[in-house]
Amino acid sequence: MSTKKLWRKPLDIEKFKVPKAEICLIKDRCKGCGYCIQFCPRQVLEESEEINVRGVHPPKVVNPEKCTICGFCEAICPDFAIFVLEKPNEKKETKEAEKNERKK
Amino acid sequence: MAEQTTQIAHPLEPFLRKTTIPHIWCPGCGDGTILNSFVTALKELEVNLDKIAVISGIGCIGRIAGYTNTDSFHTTHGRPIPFAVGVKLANPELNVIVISGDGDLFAIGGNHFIHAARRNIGIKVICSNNFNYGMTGGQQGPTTPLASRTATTPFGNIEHPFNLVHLAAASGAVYVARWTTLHVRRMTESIKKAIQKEGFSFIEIVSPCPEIYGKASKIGTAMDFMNWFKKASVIQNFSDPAQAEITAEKIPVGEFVDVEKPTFEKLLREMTAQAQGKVTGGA
Amino acid sequence: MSEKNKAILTGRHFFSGDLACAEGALAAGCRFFGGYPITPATEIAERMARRLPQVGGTYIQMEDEIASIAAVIGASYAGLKAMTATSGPGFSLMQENIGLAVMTEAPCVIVNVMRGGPSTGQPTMAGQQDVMQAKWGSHGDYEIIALTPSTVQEAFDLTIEAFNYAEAYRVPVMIMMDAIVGHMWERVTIPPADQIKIVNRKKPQVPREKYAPFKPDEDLVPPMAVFGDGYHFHATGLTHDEEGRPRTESIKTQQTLVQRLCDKIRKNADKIIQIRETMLDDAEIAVVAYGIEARAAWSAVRKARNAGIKAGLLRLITLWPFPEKQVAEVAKKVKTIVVPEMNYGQLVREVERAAKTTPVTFLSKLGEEPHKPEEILEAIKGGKH
Amino acid sequence: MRLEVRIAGFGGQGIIRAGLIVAMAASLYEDKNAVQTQSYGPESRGGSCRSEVVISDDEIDFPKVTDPDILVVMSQAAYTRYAGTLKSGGTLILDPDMIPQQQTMHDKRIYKVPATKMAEELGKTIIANVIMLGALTSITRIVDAEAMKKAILSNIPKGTEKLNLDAFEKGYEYGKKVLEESNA
Repeated sequence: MSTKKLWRKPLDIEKFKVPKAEICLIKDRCKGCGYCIQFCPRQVLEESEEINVRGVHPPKVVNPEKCTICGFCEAICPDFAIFVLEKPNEKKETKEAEKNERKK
Repeated sequence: MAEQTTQIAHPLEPFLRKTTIPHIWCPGCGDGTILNSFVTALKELEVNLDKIAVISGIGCIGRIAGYTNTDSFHTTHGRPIPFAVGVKLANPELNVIVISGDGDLFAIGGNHFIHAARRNIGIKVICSNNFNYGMTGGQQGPTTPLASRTATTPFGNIEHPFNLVHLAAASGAVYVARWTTLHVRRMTESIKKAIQKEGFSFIEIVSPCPEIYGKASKIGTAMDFMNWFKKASVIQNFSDPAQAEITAEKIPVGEFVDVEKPTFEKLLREMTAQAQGKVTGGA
Repeated sequence: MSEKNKAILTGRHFFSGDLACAEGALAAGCRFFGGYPITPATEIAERMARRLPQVGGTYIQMEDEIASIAAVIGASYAGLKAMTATSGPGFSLMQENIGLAVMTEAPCVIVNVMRGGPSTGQPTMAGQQDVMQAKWGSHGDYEIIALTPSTVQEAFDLTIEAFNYAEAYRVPVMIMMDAIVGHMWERVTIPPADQIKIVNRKKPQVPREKYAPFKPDEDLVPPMAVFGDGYHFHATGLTHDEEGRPRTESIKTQQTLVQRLCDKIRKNADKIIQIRETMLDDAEIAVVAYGIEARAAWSAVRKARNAGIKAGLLRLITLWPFPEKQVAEVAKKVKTIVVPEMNYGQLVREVERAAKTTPVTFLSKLGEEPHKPEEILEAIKGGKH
Repeated sequence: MRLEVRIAGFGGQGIIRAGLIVAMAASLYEDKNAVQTQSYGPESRGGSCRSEVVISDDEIDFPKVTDPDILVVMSQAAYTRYAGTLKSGGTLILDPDMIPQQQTMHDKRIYKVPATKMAEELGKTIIANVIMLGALTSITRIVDAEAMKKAILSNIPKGTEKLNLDAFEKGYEYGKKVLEESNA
């Protein structure tokens, strides 16, 4: 799995296809500060309804297609609870997700 | 579905000491972001972690040394700098980084700061400035703004705060920068620069303390802090540090000093080379 | 000349106690000195400033004594044998971080050339007023090792031993030298390097993943990794477990840790404690003394013997851990004990405690001069039944 | 045999150094034991100071001087304070120019050596202590002149060897002269 990411929004972004993002949450680490939601430049995240072990609402991904993998959410998170990876291809990602689903 | 509750380890996990996350800091505390930014800098620099020593003092941010997967030491209150000086001089190959708070570094440890800077000893000092003594319950400190309410300034602070970048510059630091925890990218870049630079480097990170100072000062929540930072921050690279006072209206941020000056270690090495061979006998 | 030869000035010298102490440190392998000038310990710093660069070591004059001891602990953690030297006022400032050195088990040597106190007191004059502070000056329960020389040769020898104890037990070791011994000049013989016994700290024998920085061996002392060796270990002044992790909420961790920090000294006390007995075999009166007072006492005991009084001397070289057993044994043999000190009653309390029912006469002296032998002789005569 | 020497004056006269040289001569350059102790005030110049030496063939127990066998005084204050401490039959060497007020002491051997004036003649008043050491050596013979010269040479800055040895000789000869005069 590639961990390559783009820190800044390239000026010629429109010409290129935005890579698919895999936004990973470690929900039980989240302390609910909301920085990732508030400071995401593309409004990818929102507060979720679920309550984690810390009694806060971790973020949820609402606009995954908008994510440019800028990584700001990952960089600003004080709790190492969110990070973004570039999805190599749809197929593999689904498998991963399913696998994780099953583990739950 | 793009979102997942991941089983994949956070990419910064190798830079954090096992089993220490979640850390002890409050929700929205800037110290977590500083830790994040610091280990990101280590990762991006691809430095040999064996040669990094993280030294901290007392206070919330003092716990940071325990979280980094490097050699680390959590000293007594105010003393991380002289401890770090001992480490650096005993083994100049090490990259010695002090990460501590405004109270630790500039009240009880103020004397150590100015002298380490004056000597230009090649340690890097990162200060989490949250305007108060958070861990002990929010007392006034050397950076508490004038008129601000804290646990020990119930009628408002009557002391003028330090302008830390000015103090660092005047004391002789060769690299001085200030960012807020909102400027994560720039913070990381400054940390990388400091780590690579010879000589005494100082980075002030203006940081939210929502649970303690936020309540006492009526600044409010973590988000209120961040919105203040967003609104008030003005990047003024290489402007006069004397003019860089933090006010409610304006937080001047940026790089203030980046100069070259022989380090203590270099001069020591030269002096030692000269002294070798000259033996003072007994009587 | 090799660096080792430069460090060990084999031969006969005429040194003050302060200089001998500095040379002892170099011979022991000390390569870092962080200090702050203070009478009557300044000569140690001055000597180190000149000598350390010659042997590739580092001298730094810090901004105060707090910084000095902090830097010494830092240098120790970075792998060097490190020392500072001070006097009462500086010793007071160091107490906080002496506790840190105890808690993080940092081998280091602290020399206190004792002058008169309290406060600024008598800078150029001698005292033995810090001997209780050496043991009790920092907060919390702990044990340290404190040695006290009576001669300039001993200032050299005991400094080497101080480093050896510090390395062996991972503990701050103090040299409590009164200003008279510090400023007194005598002949010192420095042996060849191969005749000087040197102890170095135990290094970990396990890989990084298995290294627990505060997990003790059977002798209660944990092996010590050094910053930069790749162990990525953490040390803290907070109560911590064997991994070095803060465990401030754990009663058990506090008990285990504090007991071990004390026991590693207490249980090895017999190996650590050094005393000298003179004419005690048939003695009816014992003088218990240390430092410069021991030399006055020695003279007094000789004079007493000349006068037909069965007196003897127990000279304490180790002050801490207190030679309780050794004093108790002497107390059992004699009818009375005389304790002269250059203070207003400090170590005499420990002697009294150890002596149990044997009466103890205390002789106090404040100010530069130690007791005259005649004054101690008078007390010996007074205690003669 | 224990011999106690006290040298006293004021700071800046080289009093401490003079005692050190005596002790070093006995201890390193002769086969004796010696110990030097000192006492001085906070002033490096002008304050009272004294340097004391115990020399013995045996191991020295008490290192301080109580009743000196030999007393060298180079100031009025030192004379006033210490003249009375000298043992009966002891030797007192003094610089008469520095000590205008002297008492009569019948039980002591008194030698007057104008060391300061002689040092001035050599062009360096700071050398008065070495002149005194020369006189002390010839008058008391506490150590051999050769041992004393060696000790002086290892205690002085480079380039001043001749000055110091000249001063020593001058004092030595003067001491010899006053000793002969008093014996005559």
